[in-house]
Amino acid sequence: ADLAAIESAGTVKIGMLVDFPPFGITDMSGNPDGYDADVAKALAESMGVTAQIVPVTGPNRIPYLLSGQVDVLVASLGITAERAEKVDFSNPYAGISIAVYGDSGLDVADKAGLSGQSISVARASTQDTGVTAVAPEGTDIMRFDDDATAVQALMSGQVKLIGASNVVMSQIAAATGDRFNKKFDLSSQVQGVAVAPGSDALLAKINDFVAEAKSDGTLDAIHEKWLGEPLPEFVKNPK
Amino acid sequence: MYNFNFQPVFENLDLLGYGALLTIRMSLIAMVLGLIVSMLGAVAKTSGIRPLRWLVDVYVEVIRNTPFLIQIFFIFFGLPAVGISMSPDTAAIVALVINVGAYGTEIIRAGIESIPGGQIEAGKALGLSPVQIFRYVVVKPALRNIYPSLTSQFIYLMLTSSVVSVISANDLASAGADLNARTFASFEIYLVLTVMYFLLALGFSTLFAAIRRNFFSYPASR
Amino acid sequence: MTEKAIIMRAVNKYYGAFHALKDIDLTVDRGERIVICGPSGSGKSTLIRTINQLEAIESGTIIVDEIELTAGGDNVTKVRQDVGMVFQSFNLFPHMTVLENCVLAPMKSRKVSRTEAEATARQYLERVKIPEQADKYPAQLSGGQQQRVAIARALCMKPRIMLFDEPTSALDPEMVKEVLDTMIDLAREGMTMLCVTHEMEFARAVADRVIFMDKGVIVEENAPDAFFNNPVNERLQNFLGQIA
Amino acid sequence: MTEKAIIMRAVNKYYGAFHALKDIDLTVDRGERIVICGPSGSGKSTLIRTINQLEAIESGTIIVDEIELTAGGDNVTKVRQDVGMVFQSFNLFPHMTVLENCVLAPMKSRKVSRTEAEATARQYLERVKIPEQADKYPAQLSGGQQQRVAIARALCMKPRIMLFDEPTSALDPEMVKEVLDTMIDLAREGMTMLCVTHEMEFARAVADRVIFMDKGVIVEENAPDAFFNNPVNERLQNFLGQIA
Amino acid sequence: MIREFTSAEVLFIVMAVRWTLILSAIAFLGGALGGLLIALTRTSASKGLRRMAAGFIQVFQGTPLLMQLFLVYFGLAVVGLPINPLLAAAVALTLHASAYLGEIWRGAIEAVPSGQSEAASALSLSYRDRMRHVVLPQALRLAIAPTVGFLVQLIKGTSLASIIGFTELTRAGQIINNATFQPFLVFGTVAALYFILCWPLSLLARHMEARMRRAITR
Ligand SMILES: Nc1ncnc2c1ncn2[C@@H]1O[C@H](COP(=O)(O)OP(=O)(O)OP(=O)(O)O)[C@@H](O)[C@H]1O
Ligand SMILES: Nc1ncnc2c1ncn2[C@@H]1O[C@H](COP(=O)(O)OP(=O)(O)OP(=O)(O)O)[C@@H](O)[C@H]1O
Ligand SMILES: [Mg+2]
Ligand SMILES: [Mg+2]
Repeated sequence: ADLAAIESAGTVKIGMLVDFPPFGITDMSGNPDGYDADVAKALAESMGVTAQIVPVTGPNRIPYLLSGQVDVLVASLGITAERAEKVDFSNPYAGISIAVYGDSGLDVADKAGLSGQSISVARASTQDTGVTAVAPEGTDIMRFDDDATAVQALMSGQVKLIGASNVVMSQIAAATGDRFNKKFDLSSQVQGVAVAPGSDALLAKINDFVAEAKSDGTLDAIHEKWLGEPLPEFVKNPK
Repeated sequence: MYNFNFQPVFENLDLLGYGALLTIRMSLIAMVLGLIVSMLGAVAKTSGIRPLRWLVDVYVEVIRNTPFLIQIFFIFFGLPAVGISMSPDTAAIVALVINVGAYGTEIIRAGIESIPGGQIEAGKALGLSPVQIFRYVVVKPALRNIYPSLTSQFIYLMLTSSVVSVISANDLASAGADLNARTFASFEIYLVLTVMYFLLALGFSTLFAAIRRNFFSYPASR
Repeated sequence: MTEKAIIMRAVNKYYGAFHALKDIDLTVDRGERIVICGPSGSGKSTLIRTINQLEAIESGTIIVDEIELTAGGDNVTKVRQDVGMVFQSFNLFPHMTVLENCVLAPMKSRKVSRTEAEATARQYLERVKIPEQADKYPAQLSGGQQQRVAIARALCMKPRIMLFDEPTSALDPEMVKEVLDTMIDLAREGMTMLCVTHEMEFARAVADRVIFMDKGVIVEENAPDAFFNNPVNERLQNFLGQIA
Repeated sequence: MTEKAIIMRAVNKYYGAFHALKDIDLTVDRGERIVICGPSGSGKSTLIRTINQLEAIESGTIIVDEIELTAGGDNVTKVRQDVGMVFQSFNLFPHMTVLENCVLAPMKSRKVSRTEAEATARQYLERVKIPEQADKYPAQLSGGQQQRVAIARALCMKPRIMLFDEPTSALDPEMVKEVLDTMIDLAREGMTMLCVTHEMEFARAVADRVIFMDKGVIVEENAPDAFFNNPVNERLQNFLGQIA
Repeated sequence: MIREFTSAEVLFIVMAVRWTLILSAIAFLGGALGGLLIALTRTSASKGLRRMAAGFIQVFQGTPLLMQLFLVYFGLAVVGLPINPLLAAAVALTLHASAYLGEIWRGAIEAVPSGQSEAASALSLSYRDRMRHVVLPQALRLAIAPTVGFLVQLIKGTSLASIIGFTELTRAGQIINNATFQPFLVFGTVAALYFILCWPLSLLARHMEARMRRAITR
């Protein structure tokens, strides 16, 4: 999208997930909220425009952006090589680490142990890519539309394993005690603000914002508010 | 302006083709089983046995007045809680059968009721038993009378089956979604998927027309 | 075996509160041909339909071929095998060929083999003069042909009594004759027949007795000559004036 | 104004490949009453339906009231205003009362005011002897009454020609007479009428000419006496033998 | 961050019914207009028009609503006609409903005995008057039960509008479920709400159908 056009319109359309707590949720009056929402608002403020937040869904995030229905995605979009072919990413503004979790009774120590198991992931998510990359022959990867459904498959016993983020798993642990534990790490994943290809001026502006928000503590504060700790090191200083 | 690039889609046509096969297989199985459920439901509804009729009524009303999406969630995520656990593909078929069975019950009941009383009386007057009358006099003309509604319900079922990817069952739509997850060529994929579903619908219509010609082709009364 | 094909005694039939048959007494001898007429709604159809229990009765006795119907149970099937019926609207099975229409009941109800049932069917189709139509579907036939198939279909069960409910009134005028001829043939061969019809020529030609019904009651019955020439009842006189 | 109400010349009509009317020539004088009969499927209905263009013709000329129909276009509307039609199955509009049935076309097609249309309608309902039924719905009337309403409805357009297609053959025998009486009245008043019917009494009573059709051809036409007493054509002789 | 499934969550879901109703209403009104047009075209005298209407029906009954929504919303934007979600949903649902209602109403129009239209023609009524005063009023009676029946299908169909960002009933359920992990309660609530919306309509449709059957057999 064109920076000048956004500035003259006075609003920036920002797509974010609303079903990905704690990054994207809706508050009780139905408005988008969460880590991404706070970042989005701060971004708009730094651009001197108002934010118009558009709820998007995991599988459709990129179509929203590419079709121009939104100008910017602050939608927990993990930075991956395949995605980078379609969209342009800013420097990381958030991150999660993803791992394989599963029934405490189940003995799976590494990727070889996945063979013969069913494992649920959210379709088109970073976990999906991560699990698919390491899974040996004979792994049954079951792809659901979002994290919650993947978690539901785990909780209902339809699968014994799940590829998920630390954030999601800490919530599950809060609800289920020690029924599930971590099996092995997959990767840590940084997330970037995404724009459509060719929006260089806009991207530069966003990168300025990210750098400033990291240094002045804005992102730390927001992270503290939603995830109970400051922005992790692997996001602050990505490799 | 967006650059259309169908390359990734055409490179993976085999994947989509396999997805289409899965959709065809799933739909066919669901249609056959659904037809059986519908027949049983319709017979139960037209029977004199009150509790049976009542039971079928509850089944039909609950299914017809809630979205399929919710139904499939219950079957896949809910039933394990009571010890019934199915693979996604089985759960999808079960959900489709239960769904189409409810609509089919109503359709076939209407078909049975469309048979003129004179036909049944003629059967009685010839000394046929109620079961024989149903089997030889009622079934075929009843199916013929409601054939268009029944087959469009079947095609609707095939189209509805595109949501089974929510429980990670494998079909055409989920093949498209997987491809989408790898290539992000969303519009191209959705466009091709839409065309493929349309072709499937045409294919099923052709099949149903052929069945009609072969099994229900007796001349209509004037 | 007695001489009586049908005995009805004090038969009453209600549709809800409506009293459709009022204390009907009627005895039909073996081989007797009876024509029933009367205004619309007088209960003619209801009367003959009680004979093969298409309508259940509320009180009274019906004995068909020595089988008492009011006793209920399995008798109904036996009586229906013995009593053929022809309807105003033919009621052929539209999804079966003429031949299939004719063999269905003998095979399923009388458990006759297909070969035998087909042989019988072809013989009766010959009798009603349409052997060449055996493989057509009802909708491909004219009304008169359909009605003759319906007669053949009933005959294939080898009934001892035939009931006709206005068999010609749904037909085009030209087709009435071919059906009446078939019925006259049947009458001449000694079949016991009860026939609701307004074809007075037919009544004159074959009936042993003509019965006039009105409002659920048998008002007058007599041999055809007396019936037509010296009607006693005033409503009958009226009626004959109208349909002539 | 000529004396000719209808002129048909070399009219041909096909249903797909089926040749339903073959080179029909027919001229009807003003005030003439014509009865058309013939076996089922011979083209009687088709013939009279071409006159008000319910069926389009493939070749030939039809001139109704000096308006040439084959020229197409707006003429159809004018001809239909001039030609009333009564169908076998009444075709009353079931969702309208008798009065509404009668005023619809005059108001919409002839642009007559409601008051005037209602006055005319009541007058014709009087003529067909059912003024008291004006506010009932068709389903509340007997068949004979319905057909008389249909006649009144057609008359309300003040047509100069009336077409009847078997107007009594869907009626119970007792109701035929009331409809025929209405038609006889109409004939006596000099209305030009074409009537497809098998009621030979009616033909004898009012027809100026009787026409016999077979297989899409007018086979014989004559004054009633000659027609019935000295039929020339063999098929007609046969036909008269059958329906008598 | 796991929340309890409390009355606040229930309220959130109930409030989402608003969108389900708005979308259904738009789809039904749009579909009624479009459907009437399609039905008349489909029964018109012109073969070309009839073909076109048949093609329209075939396309929109032959592809999943999900794909139609997606293509209208994202597809139009991609070819340079950005469209807001409400308009996109309105367009897609209207097209969808027009096809189905058009087919239902065509059936109803054709079920009016041809003698009715013939009698009207013989009385010199124009096509407009014939349709308006004779055929459509009778077709309406026949159509009303299946139309109400279709409305139920439409209400359920709006759940698919969630893919273009509407937080209607189903989507609200998913969102709450993602926060509470209580699928039984959440989807039970959602199912119950759909049932409350749809069941009275189903009953109404059945009631009208039965009444019509009685009227016909009378
Ligand atoms: N199933 C039914 N339910 C209620 N009333 C009925 C039923 N069948 C017949 N009737 C009524 O019983 C009376 C006698 O009917 P029935 O059919 O025996 O008359 P019908 O003499 O055969 O007349 P038609 O000449 O019209 O056939 C009529 O008034 C009719 O309305
Ligand atoms: N719409 C149609 N399409 C095809 N064939 C038709 C159509 N209408 C009539 N026919 C055929 O045209 C022939 C003449 O039909 P028409 O209705 O004029 O006969 P009819 O003399 O009026 O017979 P009936 O006494 O049975 O009314 C018949 O063979 C009929 O099958
Ligand atoms: Mg009767
Ligand atoms: Mg005719």
